[in-house]
Amino acid sequence: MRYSAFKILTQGLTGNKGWKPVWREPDPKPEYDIVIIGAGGHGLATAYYLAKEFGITNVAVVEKGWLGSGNIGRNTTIIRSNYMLPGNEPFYEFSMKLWENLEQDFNYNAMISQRSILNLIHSDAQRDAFIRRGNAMFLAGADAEYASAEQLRQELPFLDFDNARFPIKGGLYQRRGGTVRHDAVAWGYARGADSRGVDIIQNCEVTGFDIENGTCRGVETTRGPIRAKKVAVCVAGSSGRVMAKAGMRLPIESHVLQAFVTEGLKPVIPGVITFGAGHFYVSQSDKGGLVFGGDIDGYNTYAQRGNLPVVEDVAEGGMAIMPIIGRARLLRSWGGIMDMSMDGSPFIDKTDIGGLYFNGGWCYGGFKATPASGWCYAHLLAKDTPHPVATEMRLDRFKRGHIIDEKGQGNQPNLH
Amino acid sequence: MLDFKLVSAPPLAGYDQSFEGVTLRAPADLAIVSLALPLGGEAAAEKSVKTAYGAALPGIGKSALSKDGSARLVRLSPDAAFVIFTHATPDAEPHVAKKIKGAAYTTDQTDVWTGLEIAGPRARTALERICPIDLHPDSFDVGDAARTTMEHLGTLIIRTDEDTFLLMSGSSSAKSFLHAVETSIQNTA
Amino acid sequence: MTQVNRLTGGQVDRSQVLNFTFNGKAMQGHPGDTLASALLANGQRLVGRSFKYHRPRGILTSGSEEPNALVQLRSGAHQEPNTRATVAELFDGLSATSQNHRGSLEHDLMAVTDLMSPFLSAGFYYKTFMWPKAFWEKLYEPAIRKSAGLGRLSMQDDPDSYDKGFLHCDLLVIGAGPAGLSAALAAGRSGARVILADEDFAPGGRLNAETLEVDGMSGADWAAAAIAELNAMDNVRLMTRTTVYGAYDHGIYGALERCTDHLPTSAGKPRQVLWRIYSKRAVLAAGSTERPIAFGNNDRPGIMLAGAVRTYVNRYGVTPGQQVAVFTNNDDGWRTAADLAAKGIAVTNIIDTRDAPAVCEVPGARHIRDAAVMDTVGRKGLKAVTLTSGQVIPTDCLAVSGGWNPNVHLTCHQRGRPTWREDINAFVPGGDLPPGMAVAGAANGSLTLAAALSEGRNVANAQIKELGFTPSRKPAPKAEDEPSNGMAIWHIPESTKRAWVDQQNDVTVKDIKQSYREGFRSVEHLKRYTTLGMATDQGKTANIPALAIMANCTGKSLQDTGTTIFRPPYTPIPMGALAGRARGQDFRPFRLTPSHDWASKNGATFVEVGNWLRAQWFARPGEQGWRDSVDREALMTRGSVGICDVTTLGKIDIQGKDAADFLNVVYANAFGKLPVGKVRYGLMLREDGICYDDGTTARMSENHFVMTTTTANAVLVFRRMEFVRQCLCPDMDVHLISTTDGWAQFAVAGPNARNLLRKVVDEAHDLSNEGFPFMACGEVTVCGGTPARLFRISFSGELAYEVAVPARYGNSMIEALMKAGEEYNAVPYGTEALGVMRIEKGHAAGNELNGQTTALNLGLNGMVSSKKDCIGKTLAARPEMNRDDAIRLVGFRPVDRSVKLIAGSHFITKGDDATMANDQGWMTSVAYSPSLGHSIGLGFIKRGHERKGEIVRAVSPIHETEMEVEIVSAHFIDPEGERLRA
Amino acid sequence: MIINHPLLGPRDAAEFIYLGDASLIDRPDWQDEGADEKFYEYGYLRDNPAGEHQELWYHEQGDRSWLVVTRNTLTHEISKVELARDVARARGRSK
Repeated sequence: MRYSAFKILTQGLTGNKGWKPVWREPDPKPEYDIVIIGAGGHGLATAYYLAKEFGITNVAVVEKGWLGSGNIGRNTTIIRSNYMLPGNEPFYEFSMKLWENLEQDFNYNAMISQRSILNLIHSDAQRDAFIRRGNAMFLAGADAEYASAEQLRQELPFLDFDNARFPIKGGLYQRRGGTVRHDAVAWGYARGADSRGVDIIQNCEVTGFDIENGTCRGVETTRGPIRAKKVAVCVAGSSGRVMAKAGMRLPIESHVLQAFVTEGLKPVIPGVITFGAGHFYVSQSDKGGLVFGGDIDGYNTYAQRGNLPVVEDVAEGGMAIMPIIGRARLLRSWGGIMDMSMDGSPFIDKTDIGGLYFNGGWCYGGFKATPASGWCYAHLLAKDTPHPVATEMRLDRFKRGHIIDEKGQGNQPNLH
Repeated sequence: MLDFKLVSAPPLAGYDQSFEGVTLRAPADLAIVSLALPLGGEAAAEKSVKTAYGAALPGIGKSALSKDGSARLVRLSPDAAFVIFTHATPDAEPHVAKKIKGAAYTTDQTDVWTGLEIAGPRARTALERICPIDLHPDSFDVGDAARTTMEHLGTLIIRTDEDTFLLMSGSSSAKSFLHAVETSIQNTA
Repeated sequence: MTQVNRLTGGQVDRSQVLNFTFNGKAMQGHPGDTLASALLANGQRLVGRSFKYHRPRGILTSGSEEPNALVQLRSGAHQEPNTRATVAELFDGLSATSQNHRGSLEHDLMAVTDLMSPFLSAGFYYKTFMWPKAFWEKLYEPAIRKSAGLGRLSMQDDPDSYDKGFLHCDLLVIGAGPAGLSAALAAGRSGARVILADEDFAPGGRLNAETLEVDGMSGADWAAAAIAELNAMDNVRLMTRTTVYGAYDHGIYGALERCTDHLPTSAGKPRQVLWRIYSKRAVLAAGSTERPIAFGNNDRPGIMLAGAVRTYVNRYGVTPGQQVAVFTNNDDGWRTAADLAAKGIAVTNIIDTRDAPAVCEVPGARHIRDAAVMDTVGRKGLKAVTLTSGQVIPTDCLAVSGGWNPNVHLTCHQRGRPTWREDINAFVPGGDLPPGMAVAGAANGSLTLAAALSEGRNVANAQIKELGFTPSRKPAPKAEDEPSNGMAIWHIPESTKRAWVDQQNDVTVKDIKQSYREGFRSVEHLKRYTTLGMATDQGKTANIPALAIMANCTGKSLQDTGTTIFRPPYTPIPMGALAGRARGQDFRPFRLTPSHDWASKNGATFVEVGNWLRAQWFARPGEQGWRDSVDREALMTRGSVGICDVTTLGKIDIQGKDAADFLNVVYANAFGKLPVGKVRYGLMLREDGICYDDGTTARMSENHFVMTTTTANAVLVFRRMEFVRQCLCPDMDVHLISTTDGWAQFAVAGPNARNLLRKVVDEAHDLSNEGFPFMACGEVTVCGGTPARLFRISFSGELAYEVAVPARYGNSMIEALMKAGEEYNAVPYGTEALGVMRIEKGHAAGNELNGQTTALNLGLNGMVSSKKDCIGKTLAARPEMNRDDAIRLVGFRPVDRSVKLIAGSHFITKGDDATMANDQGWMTSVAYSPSLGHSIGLGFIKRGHERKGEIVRAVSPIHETEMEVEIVSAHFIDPEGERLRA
Repeated sequence: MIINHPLLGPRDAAEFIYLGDASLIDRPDWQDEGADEKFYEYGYLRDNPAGEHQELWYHEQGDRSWLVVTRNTLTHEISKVELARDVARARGRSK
């Protein structure tokens, strides 16, 4: 069913009774060309692009819970391509361009809103680093803009310019950055993949891999074994758990990132703003809630919940840059599990086990990567060569000494 | 040669304020010397300390007064302790090193710290606002000591009497520390 | 007399009148009122507008679960959006306004959306607004954003202050209703340290709202007696107006105490205190929440929960209506009828869905059994209800009871899942409670008063017994078990009109059914697709009925349908409270250097360096801008002598027999053979082979070293060294202690540095080049006997020393140095001139040691000793970190010397396009060199060491500019280092 | 969270800094055969278990001791807290 304003009109006049299920609820077939593990954003995008761009539709996406229950369902909805390093920036800019055409591509309004992202600058050294970054973005074909403190005072007068402990000395804008209605991305991809014949199988947990002589032949699931020519793991947040079933150790730790939303408010802030001298970033949803977050809790965990010190640290960051929000109330907090990698950058790669592919290590930046991750993973699965913008996202890069460390924090995942 | 005597000016020197139910002051000439017990030489060091001060090094998280009451020994960890005493001149470290006959590694910590003594029946109520340590006498008795963090500042707290606490925090952030403690007193008044 | 609905009785103080306004209209109430009770007393039924359809709304509940009666409280900077009138205490002068309408509350222009509702069903926005593409951001979205949201922030800084605190207890009792009071009494009597917290300003919970008796007294009187007993116990802390909002790991609970919200002003005191409560055990006695029944147009002002109606009558002495009808599926609804009738309020009809006899006698009321309400009339205030039979009943207040939901929220904050109990048609706490927590009373599904009282006592006793306390033998208070039977009925299927489930977010039964039809069937899909339960009330009254309706569609049981995850906070918490004092200048502490006061008096401009404030430059009269000052400071230092406070560098005292071996592990270069009295530059790597920190370490005696670290890494280096000491080399005799704050340290640099110091350092100490050569160190005395440390080290490249005195002498020391330097025109210099001089010398600093660069990149690979292991050695040897085309640190100068270089520009080989593939490196640091008279830079460029003399492009597209630069040695000044050895 | 320090008793985890898997104690010898591979695994690969995890915490705002905490990554339950120095010695580390 193609969605349109006309459709809404005709349905509205007939009691909205003709809407059809957005996806089927198929039983698993005994065998597929490709089984994707994980019906999160990346897994669904992979299935969508496999079908649409590479013509491979004999695909199942198996999901232990409900589709979209991964980090696509619990992030802070930000899209941006303001990376710096050659291993990253072209990939994220590719992702941004896919975002810009996504809604028309999959006929679903994911409310992609390029309202801008602003990184505040609080010191000269930070300015130097952001100028380096902004210029790298230009070299990769992205957009960036340096804003002086005076310009920001005009544009965002509610920020604390006069009494801040760490004064605002400028900012780096990416005007094309912004937010997307995160759940809708999962639904749009699911609908697009499903309509092209992909089986999305919810409540189907993978319990093991069928590996013979170093080659993966399929998966064991709670709904029976499924054979596959290729198995594509795409379970960021649970990568350690799932890959352990294949006997693999990863350069990844699992950490919790908390996110927060306030009660609905009339418009307060225009785009995404990040604090450069503390842990706080914020945007405002179309419903009016201030959606914000900060740093990860910092300890290994698979529990999707965090603790108070980080909650308070994030609120402190918020009050530090915008004391106008003191009387806005925090409505809800939640936690998502992040694949924190050893250099802060992800992996889209084959593994040493034949037929077994891995996509993960997205740290807290997986949402914005969703379209490119899906496309590049589909490319790798279809052609067995990495997509040109994802050539560095390899599992063996640490052994080779090719580190993609945007923040310069080294092999300690909780610092990225 | 320049004819110029250096003047000692610790950050909170002379601070002494009374609030309702609580007093706050910066003790004058608070000298602090750290002791590090050599690996393998712990027993010898402890013995030497006992001889020098007439009191045994207390257990971790405890403090003890020297026999003459002039110095407080605070055990911070298995191999580290502080000697806290009143001493005006900048030779606290050699003074202690000599006293214990070099049986432990000593480092002058006097100027690393700033001290504030908070006393009075409302002291605990005020500290509730910044101190994560349980100060109920059942769990933090007279003589007990703990390092923790208060308003983003590392702090050593010692209960020196029923209603008296010695707080020590970094000297470079002394003003912020004083502000934190004063605010707690005012907010609970 | 404005209070047309005020009754006698209740717990309000009629001796005092409180004046307040709603939408500017003057009204009156009494102490003990909430804004909601006072509004009802004044006959104000219409209070707000709903989120999506702008439906007129009134007051549904009497507690924190309220979805409808949200107001903007107070005005100006104190304006507080989305405040529930049902929990806002009335104070004299209170002003409240309704929110989310265009035009007046009565005539909201946005109400047109209600007429368009067929086209605005669940998820409609995902299916449209996509064409033309640009219109989403330019037209649709701005319009949606403008109409979305509820209340408005003042957009002014929050004028109130907030505080935080820490509390410890054996037993935390959450909720001071019958179960909580009974629990606290039991635990308190045993001597345990107890904290009893309740969100209400009057403890007692539903005892204040009911006419039930306890121990032969009225419930409210018994509660008052219990509170008096608890207040008399030293070991019990009773906290009212305190919401325990979250259950965190290991018995830590978050709580918000509202200290001044019930007062006209905060009067300088914190408005709220955010407590972190450390409990050994907890009893959750959070009670239960009544749920509505969904029927056509069930959202009209005047339709209320039956328990709330009873609360207004019994506790506040206010009647919500003059002609009340009750609609119930359970016995509890009958209590409302009975209580109202007893107060002389006309209860005309009791409509019970059950085909069962009357639960009790209600004078004047007609009992309609096996019946249901299916529609209502009265857009801005209820006028009548229509039953499924077609019968129309005129009424101005419909009291609805759909049964009670235990408040299980906190039991689920650690991913616990509630269990469905068929006998009471409700979810109760599951078996997976947060460790240390037990549940008592209605929160546990024990919905009668007698059960709550005895369970509170028993659960508390069991909890404290585990802690070693002996429970008191005193029995639980006595009460009757009131009737509490009910039937499961969630919505009235005969209703053809929209029936609201989530009133605030305007989610109706139809939306849930559509969600089912479109495949959004899991509870999480339902929530996300329809926005059910995502409003400010978090679906406290809406979620369970909605799940039940979905379960009806899918045919699954409620247990299998499950709930969405309950997340903290229980009720919303102001951001200001979560931040506490940490805002504005108090966001983080200040660290001040020992010469801060002197610097302030001598023209310094300060800059934040981490938490430190450092002098950035010292302006002199007549200077036109910072560059003038910085140029002068650098030139005069190089020309004669300058003084800089370098106290902020980390200082670590290292002692022990194995100290030298220890340094060999943490530093890349060797320290074993460093002679006593000498300093060595040291480079530290991370284990992954990247450069971490650099500094100098001085050997003061055989077993005593003094290390300096960079300002930024002082704490991190100390931590890492403790890791090496304790975890990697546990048997080394080495001890670390920070002395950063203990020493005031000054760099004295320039050709006259020795001459100056000669006047300060006591004569007994030899300062000659032979007696105290480059890289010497030692203990000295200054100014006639003050102990000091002297290091002959140089960051500026000049003849230079660093002299350290105990910090208390620091402010005095800089005066001494300046006085001694008068004859040499000594200048103080700040971090800017420091930076200029280090760039002139090609020293790496934070911009180069940025965590991404290796010793090879920095040209320091010769420092990594081949003879010993060190942290980072092996991984630094990985092939791709040692490629021939690796970036190298070199100097740059503009081909056109008048051009200013730009830090962060990227290098492109001449003739190549400026693309990422052609990126050769970047400019890390730039400065104007007053000595050379032009801009200079440091930067990393591929094969830089082999490319000296090459001209490359330095592009900065963000500035829309580029320039040609020449690759040169990073040592712009005195490349042979003759000056510093002079 | 609360870490029950073996010497100081229960302390808020906010006083501590987290490092990671306690296998970081087992630093390879640089002169071992295959030291490159061993350091790669030491530096980069983690078990990252969903369940019991031995991990290093540093009592920065306390006594500066490194601890090995055994904690369940699914429930956060802490079952054991040891001084890292003792653990290191037990695992054969010395100087």
